[in-house]
Amino acid sequence: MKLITAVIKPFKVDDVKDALKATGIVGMTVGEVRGFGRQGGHTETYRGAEYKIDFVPKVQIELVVDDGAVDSAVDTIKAAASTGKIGDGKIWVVSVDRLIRIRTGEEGAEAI
Amino acid sequence: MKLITAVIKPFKVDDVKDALKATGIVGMTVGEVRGFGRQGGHTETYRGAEYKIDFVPKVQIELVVDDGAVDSAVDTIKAAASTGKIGDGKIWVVSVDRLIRIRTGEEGAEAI
Amino acid sequence: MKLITAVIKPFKVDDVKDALKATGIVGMTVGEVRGFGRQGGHTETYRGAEYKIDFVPKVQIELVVDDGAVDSAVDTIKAAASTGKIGDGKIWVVSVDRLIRIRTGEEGAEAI
Amino acid sequence: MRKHAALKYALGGLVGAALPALLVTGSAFAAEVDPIVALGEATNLLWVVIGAVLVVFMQAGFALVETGFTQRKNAAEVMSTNFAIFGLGFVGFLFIGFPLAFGGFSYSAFGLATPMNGDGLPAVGGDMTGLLYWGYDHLGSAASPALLGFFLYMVAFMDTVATIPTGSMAERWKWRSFVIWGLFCGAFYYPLFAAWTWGGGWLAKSWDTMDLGAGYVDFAGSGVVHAVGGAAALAGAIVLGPRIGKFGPDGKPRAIPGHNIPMAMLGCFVLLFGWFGFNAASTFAVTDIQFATVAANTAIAAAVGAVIAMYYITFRTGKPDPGMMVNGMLAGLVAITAPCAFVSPWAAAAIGAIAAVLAIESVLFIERRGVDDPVGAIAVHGVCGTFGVLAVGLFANGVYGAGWNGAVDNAGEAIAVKGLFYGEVGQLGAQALGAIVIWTVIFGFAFGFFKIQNKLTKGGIRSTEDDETSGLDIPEMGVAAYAD
Amino acid sequence: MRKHAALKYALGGLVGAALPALLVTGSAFAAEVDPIVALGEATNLLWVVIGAVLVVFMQAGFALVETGFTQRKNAAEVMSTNFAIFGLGFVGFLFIGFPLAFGGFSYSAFGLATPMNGDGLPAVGGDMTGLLYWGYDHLGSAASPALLGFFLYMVAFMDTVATIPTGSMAERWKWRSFVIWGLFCGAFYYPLFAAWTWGGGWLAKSWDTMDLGAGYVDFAGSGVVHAVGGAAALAGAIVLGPRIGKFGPDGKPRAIPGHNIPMAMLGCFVLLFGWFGFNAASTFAVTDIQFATVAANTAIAAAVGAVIAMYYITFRTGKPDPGMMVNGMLAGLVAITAPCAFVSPWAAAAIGAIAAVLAIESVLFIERRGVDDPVGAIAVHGVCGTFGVLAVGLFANGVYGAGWNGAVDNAGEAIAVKGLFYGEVGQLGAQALGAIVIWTVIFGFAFGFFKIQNKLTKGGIRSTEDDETSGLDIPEMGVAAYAD
Amino acid sequence: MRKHAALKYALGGLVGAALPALLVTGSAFAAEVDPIVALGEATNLLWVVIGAVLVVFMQAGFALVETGFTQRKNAAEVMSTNFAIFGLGFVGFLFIGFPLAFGGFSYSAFGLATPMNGDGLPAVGGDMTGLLYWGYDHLGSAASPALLGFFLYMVAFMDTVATIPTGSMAERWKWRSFVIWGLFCGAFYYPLFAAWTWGGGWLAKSWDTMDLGAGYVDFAGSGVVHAVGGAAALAGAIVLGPRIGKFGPDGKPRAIPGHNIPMAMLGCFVLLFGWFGFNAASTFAVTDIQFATVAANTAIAAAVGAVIAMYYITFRTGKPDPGMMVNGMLAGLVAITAPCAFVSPWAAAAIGAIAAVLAIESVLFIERRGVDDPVGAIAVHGVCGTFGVLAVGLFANGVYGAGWNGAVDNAGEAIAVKGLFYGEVGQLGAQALGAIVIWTVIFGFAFGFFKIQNKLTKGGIRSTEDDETSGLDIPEMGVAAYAD
Ligand SMILES: Nc1ncnc2c1ncn2[C@@H]1O[C@H](COP(=O)(O)OP(=O)(O)O)[C@@H](O)[C@H]1O
Ligand SMILES: Nc1ncnc2c1ncn2[C@@H]1O[C@H](COP(=O)(O)OP(=O)(O)O)[C@@H](O)[C@H]1O
Ligand SMILES: Nc1ncnc2c1ncn2[C@@H]1O[C@H](COP(=O)(O)OP(=O)(O)O)[C@@H](O)[C@H]1O
Repeated sequence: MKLITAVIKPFKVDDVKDALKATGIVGMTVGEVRGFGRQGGHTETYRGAEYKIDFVPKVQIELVVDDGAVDSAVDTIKAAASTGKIGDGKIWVVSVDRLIRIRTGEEGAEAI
Repeated sequence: MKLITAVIKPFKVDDVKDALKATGIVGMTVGEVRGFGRQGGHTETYRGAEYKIDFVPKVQIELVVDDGAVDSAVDTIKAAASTGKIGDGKIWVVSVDRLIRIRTGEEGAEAI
Repeated sequence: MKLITAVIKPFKVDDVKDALKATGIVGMTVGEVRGFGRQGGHTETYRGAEYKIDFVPKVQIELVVDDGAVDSAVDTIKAAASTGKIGDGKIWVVSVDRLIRIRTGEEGAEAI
Repeated sequence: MRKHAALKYALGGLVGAALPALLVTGSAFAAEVDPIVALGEATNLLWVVIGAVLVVFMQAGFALVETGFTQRKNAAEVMSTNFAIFGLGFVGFLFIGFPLAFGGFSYSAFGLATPMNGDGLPAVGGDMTGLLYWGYDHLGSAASPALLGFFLYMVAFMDTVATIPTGSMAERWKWRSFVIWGLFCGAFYYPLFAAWTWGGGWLAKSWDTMDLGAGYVDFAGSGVVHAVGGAAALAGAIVLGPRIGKFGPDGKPRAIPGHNIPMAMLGCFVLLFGWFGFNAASTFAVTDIQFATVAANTAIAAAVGAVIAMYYITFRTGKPDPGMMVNGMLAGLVAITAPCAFVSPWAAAAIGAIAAVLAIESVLFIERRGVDDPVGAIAVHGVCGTFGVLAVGLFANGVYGAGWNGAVDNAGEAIAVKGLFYGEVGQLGAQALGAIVIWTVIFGFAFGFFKIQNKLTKGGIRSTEDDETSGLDIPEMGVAAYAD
Repeated sequence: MRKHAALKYALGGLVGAALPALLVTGSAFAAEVDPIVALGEATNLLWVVIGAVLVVFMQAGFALVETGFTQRKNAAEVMSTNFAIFGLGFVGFLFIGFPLAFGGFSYSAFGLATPMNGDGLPAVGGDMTGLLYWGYDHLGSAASPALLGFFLYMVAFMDTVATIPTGSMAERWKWRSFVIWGLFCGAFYYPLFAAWTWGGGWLAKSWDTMDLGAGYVDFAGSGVVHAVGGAAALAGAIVLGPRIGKFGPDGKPRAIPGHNIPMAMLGCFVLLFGWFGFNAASTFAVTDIQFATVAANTAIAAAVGAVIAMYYITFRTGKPDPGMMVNGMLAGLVAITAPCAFVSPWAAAAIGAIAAVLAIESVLFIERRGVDDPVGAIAVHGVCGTFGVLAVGLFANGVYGAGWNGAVDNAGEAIAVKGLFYGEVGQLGAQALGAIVIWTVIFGFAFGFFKIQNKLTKGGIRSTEDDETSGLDIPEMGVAAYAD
Repeated sequence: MRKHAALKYALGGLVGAALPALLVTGSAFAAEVDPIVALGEATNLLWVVIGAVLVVFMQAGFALVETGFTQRKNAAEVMSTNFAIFGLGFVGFLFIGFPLAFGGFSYSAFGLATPMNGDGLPAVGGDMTGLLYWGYDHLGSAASPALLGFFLYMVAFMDTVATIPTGSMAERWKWRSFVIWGLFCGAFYYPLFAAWTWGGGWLAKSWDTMDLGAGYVDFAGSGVVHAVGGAAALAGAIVLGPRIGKFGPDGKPRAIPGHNIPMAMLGCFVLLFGWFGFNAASTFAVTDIQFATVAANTAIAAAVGAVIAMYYITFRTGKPDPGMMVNGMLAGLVAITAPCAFVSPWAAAAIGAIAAVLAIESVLFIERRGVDDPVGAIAVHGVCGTFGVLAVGLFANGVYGAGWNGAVDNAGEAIAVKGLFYGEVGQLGAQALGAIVIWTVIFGFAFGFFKIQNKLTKGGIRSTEDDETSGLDIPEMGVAAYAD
C-alpha cells in the first residue's frame, strides 16, 4: 500500500477530487498548506515597510491506495492539477506498512 | 521507528490524546484537515445555487513511535476514536528512517 | 529520495526557510499544526471554568530531498530551529518511492 | 403607567410647566397649537425615535457577543438566531403583542384603564372595544406618528427580551423550535409583565393597593426586559440541558472557549452604545432633561462594572478573563437600567461594582448547579436585572420621579421614589414584589412554554447529537460560517 | 423639487403653520428672527446632520455585507473597494456632482428654476450664473451651515449608489478601473437622475407636464438611490462577466459561499441601523413629525422582509439560508424607501413581504440568465428598488404629502399622493415612468460607461485570470486580508 | 475657556440673541424660565449627550483598528486593552481627573477662575473650596443633568487619549503595567493640558498675556486629545522599544502585516461615524448651527484624506495599501478636529490632503528612526494632531468664533479667529505655542511616567520575550482570540 501526497494549487482541489472519484478512489484527506518553491518569492510593502511573500497557498492531498492503483492515481492527479504554469506542485509516494479503518478495524486493502 | 497517522473526527481529539497519554505517549502533532470518504457528500444550497459538500472536517494526528509501541498505539487510537458510525477515519503506518529532537540533537528512540 | 518532516516553533519558520534556501533547497511545504509534547500542558480558566491547553501552535515543514542532501538539510533545520528550550520540535525522515513534478511530469531528482 | 402614559405626559407636556399638555394630533401641527409646545413635542418624539434606533442596533451587539462566545462550528447558526429573532419577535408583537398590551383588548385584562385610540393616546372615557377595532389602529392610516414612534420603541425593547435566551440556549437548539419562541415572545411572553408594570397594571398600582412606595418602578427595564429575558433564558437552558461535553464525567464544568473574543468585545461595545438609547431615551422626552443624568449613570455603571470585573476575576482565577470583563460591563448596564434615573452617580458606581461581582459569582454558581449557559445570559440579565430592580428600592435618592405611577399619598402629594438608604422601606417592598413575580409567575410561564413545546415537538426542541457534535451550521443553515 | 426645496420648506417652516417661513441666514441667529422659528430650524438641521451621519455609517454595512458574502482570498480587496468608494464618490460629488445638480450650472440643464445662492437656498430671482461662481459657493467662506448640512446628506446618499456595484462586480474588477467608477459616479452618474427628480427636473414636474399624480415621488430613494445603483450594478456585472467557476460546464450556476456569514449579518444590522437616517431624516425636519411614521414603517418592512425571506427560502430550498435572510431584510428596506412616508403600517408589512419574495426570485432568475452577482445587489437594490418606486403608486394612502413636487390641480388645490389601491391611477403612471427611465436611460448611461471604459482600458476592466484565481488581495492590495 | 464655559454660553443662550442666558437649574424647568430658552437648553443638552454617546462608540473603532493591524497571536490581548481602557480611564477621571480639571480644586492650579458649583456651572463669585466639597458634587444628589452631560462628554474625550498609546505600544506591553497607564491617564495625564486650554488655563489666556490671536484655539481637540495622546504613544513606544523581529539585523524595518484587514477597516468606519459626535457636538449647542459646517468639514477632510492617501501610497510603493488608506482617513479626521469650525470647506479638503501625506511620510520616518508603532498611532494622532493645531493658525477664515476664549482687543471688540492665509499671524503663534508645550512638557510628562514605571516594575513594563514570541493571549488573558 502506498501513501500518495500531492501539493497542488488551491483552485484545482475540486477538479482533482472529481477526477480521482471518477477513477474509483473513495477516500482522501486534504489540508491547507503554504508552499515555497520556484513560484512566489515576491516582495510586497505593507505600511511602507517591505516584506517577502515566499509562501503561496497550496492544498495538500493525501491518499492511501493499493500498490496497483498508484500509477493511475498519480496520473490522474497530474492531469487534473496541471495548468502548465510554474507552481503546479508535486506528488510524492511513500510506502505504507499498515492501514486500518477505525470504525471496523479492517486492515489493508479492505480498509481503503 | 514508525510514523502513525490517524485521521479522526474532530470532537474525538481530546479522547484520543488522553488515551494515548495514558499509554505513555509523550508527543504528537495534530492538524486540521478535511476528509473525503464514504461519509459526507451531500448537496446544500446557498443563495439558491447548489453546491456539494464533499469534505467533512477531520483532524489528523501524527506520532512517531518505537516499533514496539505501534500496535498498542494503533489499538488505543482505534478504541478512542471509534463511534461505530461511518466517517470514523483511518490510521496508517509508515516506516521512519530517522527521528531527531531539535533541542538536543538526540536521535532515534531517545528523541521520541 | 527522502521526505523530511520537521515540527518547529512558529516564529522560527522564516529562519529555517532562509537557512534551507541558503543550502540550495528550492522547495518545501509548510502547514499550521498543534503540538503535544513535553512543553505545554498548562491549565487556564475561561469564564471561571478550567480547561487544559495541551497543544501549542507549531509549524510543520515537509521537504523531499535527494538522499545525499538529507544530512545537510537535517542539520540546517536543527541549527536554525533550535532555541535550546523545551518544545523546539522534532525532525523525522521517511523514504520516498517516487516524486513527480506536476507541471512537467518529471520524476525523481529532477522533480525536486 | 409610565410607558404608555409617557406619551401624554412627556410628549404633551413639560415644555414649561405653565403650558397645558396638548396632543400631537396629526402629521402637521394644527394652527391653534402653541408653536413652542408643538416644537417640544416634535423634539421629544425625535428623541424617542433616536432611542428606538439605538435599541434596534443592540441586536447587532447581542448577535456579536453570543456568536463570539460560542464555537466556530455553530457560528452561522448562532448569528442567524440573533438575526432572525429581530423579525420574529417583531412580527409577533406587531400583530398580537402590541394590541394585547396597549390596544383596546388589553385594558381590562392587562391593566390599561382605557384603550389607546388611533392617536396612540389613552382615549378619555373610551368605550369597551375589541382587539380588532382599536387594537389594530396602529396598522391603519389613522395611526399617528406619535403612536408609531411609541410602537417602535416598545418593539425594540421586546426584541431584547426575545434575544436573551438565544444566548443561554445556544449551540443545541433546533432552528424550528427557536422560531416558535421568537413569535411567542413577541406575541405573549413579553407583553404580560410589561402590561403589569409599564402598562399600568397591578404591579404599577401597588402603591395604591398595597401601600408600597410609588409602586413597582423600573425606569428602563432591568426587570421588565432583562430579568424577564433572563428568566426565559434559565427556563430554556434547563429544558435543553447542557451541551455535550460541558460537564466532565466527574460532573465538573469544563470551559468551552468562545471562538472569537474580539467579536464578543465588539458586541459589548455595540451594546454599550445602544444602551444609551435604551436608558436615556426612556425619559420619552428631551424636555425632561433627566436623560443626561441617566446617560451619565449608565456610562458610570458600565465603566465601573468592567473595571471591577477585571479586578475581581483576576483575584478569583489569576487573569483578566475577557469573557468576564465583557460580562462585568454588561452586568453594570443591566443593573443600572431600572435605577438609572433615580440614583446619584456614586450609587451608579456602587451598583455597577456590585453587579460585576454578582455576575461573576452567578456564572460560577449557575454552572456548578449543572446549568449550561454558554454566554452568561442568565447571570447577566437574570441575576443582575433582578439586582437592578432591587437597587431602586435601595439607592433611589428621591430627587427625581415623584408621583411615578401616578402615586400620591393621602394628602394628594406625589410620592417620591426613595430607597432604603434614604430612609424608605416601601419602595423596596414594591421592587421585591416585582422580582418575586418575575421569578415565579413569569419564569413559570417560560418554563411551561419550553416544557410543553419540548413535549409537542417530535424529538424535542434539542438538536440531535449528530448535529450538535458536528456543528449546527451545515445541518441547520446549509452553510458554514466561515467557508474555507 | 423635494430634496432641494426641502431646505426652504422644511428648515424654514412648519414650526406652527401660522409662522412665516424664515431663512437661516448665518451661523448665529439674527436678532429679528423669531426665536421659535430659529430653534425649530436649528433642530431640523440637527436632524438632517444626524441623518447624514447614519447614512455615512451605512458604508460600513455595505462593506461588511459584500466582504462577508465573497471569498476569503479577495476579502482585503472587496473591503477596500467599499472603503475607498466613500472618498472617491465624495470627491467627485464635492467638486463636480453637487455643483452640477444643485449649483448655478444646473438650473437650466437639470431642472432647478433658480440657482442656489451662498446660503444654500434657491435665490429668489437669481441671475444666470456659471459653475465656477455660484456653483462653488459651498466650498467657500460664504457657505452656510444649512447648505453644508444639505450637502452632507446628499453626498451620503450618492455614496450609497456608488457602493452598490462594488457588490455585483466583486472579485474580478481591477482596482484602477474601480477607482474611475467611483469618481464618475459622484461626478456624473448619480447627479443626473437625482436632478431630474429631487432636483426638481422633468420627472418631478410630470404632474404638470403629463398630468401624472403628484409627479414622480420617491421619498428617500428606492429609485433615485437604489434602483439607480442597481442599474449600474447590472451593467457592470454584464460587462465583467461571471467569475471563473461560477457556472459549470453545463451552464448551471454553482454556489460560491461567502467566507464570513457573521460578518455579512453584522453588516445587515449596520445597514438597518443607518437606514433609519436614510429614510426618517428625509423629512428634513423634526417639525415634520412624519419622521416617526417613516421610522416605524422602515422597521416593519425590514422585519417582515427578513421573516418572509426565511420562510420562503426554507420553502424553496429546505433551509433558512442566512444569505437570503439578509437579502430579505435588505429587500424590505430598499422597497420601503420610496413609499415609507406615504403608506400605512399594514402596507409597509405587505411591501416588505413582497420585496423579500421578489428578491429571492430575482437572485435565482438573474443567476439563471448567466449574470453573476456575488452578493445579490442587482436583485436587492435594482429589482426591489424598482418595486419600491411602483409601491408608491400602489399603496400610498393620501394622508401625507399633498402638494409634493408643488403639485396643484386646476383649482389650485394640492394634489395628494395616492395609489391605485386608494383609487388613483395617475401616481402609478408617474412612478412607472420613473422606473422606465431608470432601466432605459440610466441603465444605458451606466452600461455605456462600463463598455467604453472596458474598451479604453488596456486588458479591459476585468482582473487577469491569474489574479482572480489566486485572489486579488496580494496582487491588488499588496496584503492578504488575514495574515497567517 | 470654551469647554467649561460652553455650559453657560451654549446651554444657556444663543436661542435668539435677544434672550438672556438662563441657567438650567434642575431636572424640571422652573415656571419662571422662558419656555423657549428651556426648550433650547434641553435640545442643546441632548446634542451634547448624543455627541458623547458617539464618542464613546469610538472606543470600538480604536479597538478594531488596533486589533486588526496587529498579529493574530495577540488579538485577544490588544482587543482587551482597548476594552479595559474605557473603564480604567473613566474611573481615574470620575474620581480624580474631572474634579481636578473642573472642580473646586482646580481653579487656582489649573486655571478656572471659579469652581464649578453643584449645577455644573461656574459659580458666580464662588469661595475658595476644596476637592472634597465642590469637587465631588458631580457624584452626589445635587449633580444636575447638565453637569453630568458635560462630564459624559469630557470623559469620552479623555478615553480617546487613553486608548491611543495602546496602539503604539501593542504586542509587547504587560497587562499590569497597561492598567496603571489607564488610571493615570484619566486621573492626571489628560486633565493637565485640558485644563490649560479648555479649562481656561494659561494657554487659553495667551491672547491676553502674550497677545496671541484669540489664544490657543482647538475646537474639538486635534491638540488637546490627539496630539496629547500621540505624545504619550511616542513616549511609550520609545520606552518599550520595538517588537522582536521588527527590525532586521541590518536595522531595516520589516513589515509585520496586521492579521485582519477588514476588521481594521470596519474600525475606521466606526471612527468616522463617532467623529461626527467628537467634532460636531463640540458646539455644545444645537442652537449654534455651526455644527452643520463642522460635520461637513469633518466628512470632507476624511474623504479627501482617504483618497489622497490611496494615491500617494500607490505613488510611493505601487499599491493602494489598505493600512495607509485607513491611516489617511484618520489623518484627515485628526487634523480637521481643531480647525473644523473655523475653516471653509476648501480648506478642509486641503487639510485632509496634507494630513494624509503627512501621516504616510511620518509612518515611514518614525519607523526609520527605530521606533516601532504597529498601527501608526504616533503619525496619525501625534503628527497630524499637531498639524491640525497649526492649521487653525493657517486656514481659519475669521467667520466663526470671534471672542473665543473671551478674547477682546483693547477696544473691547471680540477678536476673530483668523489664520495666516487670512492675514493674521498672532493666531498661528498661539497655536505654535500649544504645539510646543505638547511636545515638550506633556511629552515629558508621559515619558517620565513610563520611564519611572518601567524602573519601578519588576522586570519592566515590557512583556517577557517568551510571552511576546508565543503571543500574549494565553499568558496574559488566559484565552486565545480565536479558539480552534
Ligand atoms: N522539495 C519539495 N518538498 C516538498 N514540497 C515541495 C518541494 N518543492 C516544491 N514543493 C511544493 O510544491 C509547490 C510548487 O513548487 P514550485 O517549485 O513553486 O513549482 P513547480 O511545481 O512548477 O515545480 C511548492 O509551493 C511547494 O509547496
Ligand atoms: N484512502 C484514503 N486515504 C486517505 N484518507 C482517507 C482515505 N479514505 C478515507 N480517508 C479519510 O478518512 C475519513 C473517513 O473515511 P470514510 O470513508 O468517510 O469513513 P470510514 O472511516 O468509516 O471508512 C475521510 O474523511 C478521509 O479523511
Ligand atoms: N512522538 C512524536 N511524534 C510526533 N510529533 C511529536 C512527537 N513528540 C513531539 N512531537 C512534536 O514536537 C513538538 C515538541 O515536542 P516537546 O516534547 O514539547 O519538546 P522537545 O521538542 O523539546 O522534545 C511537540 O509539540 C509535537 O508537535
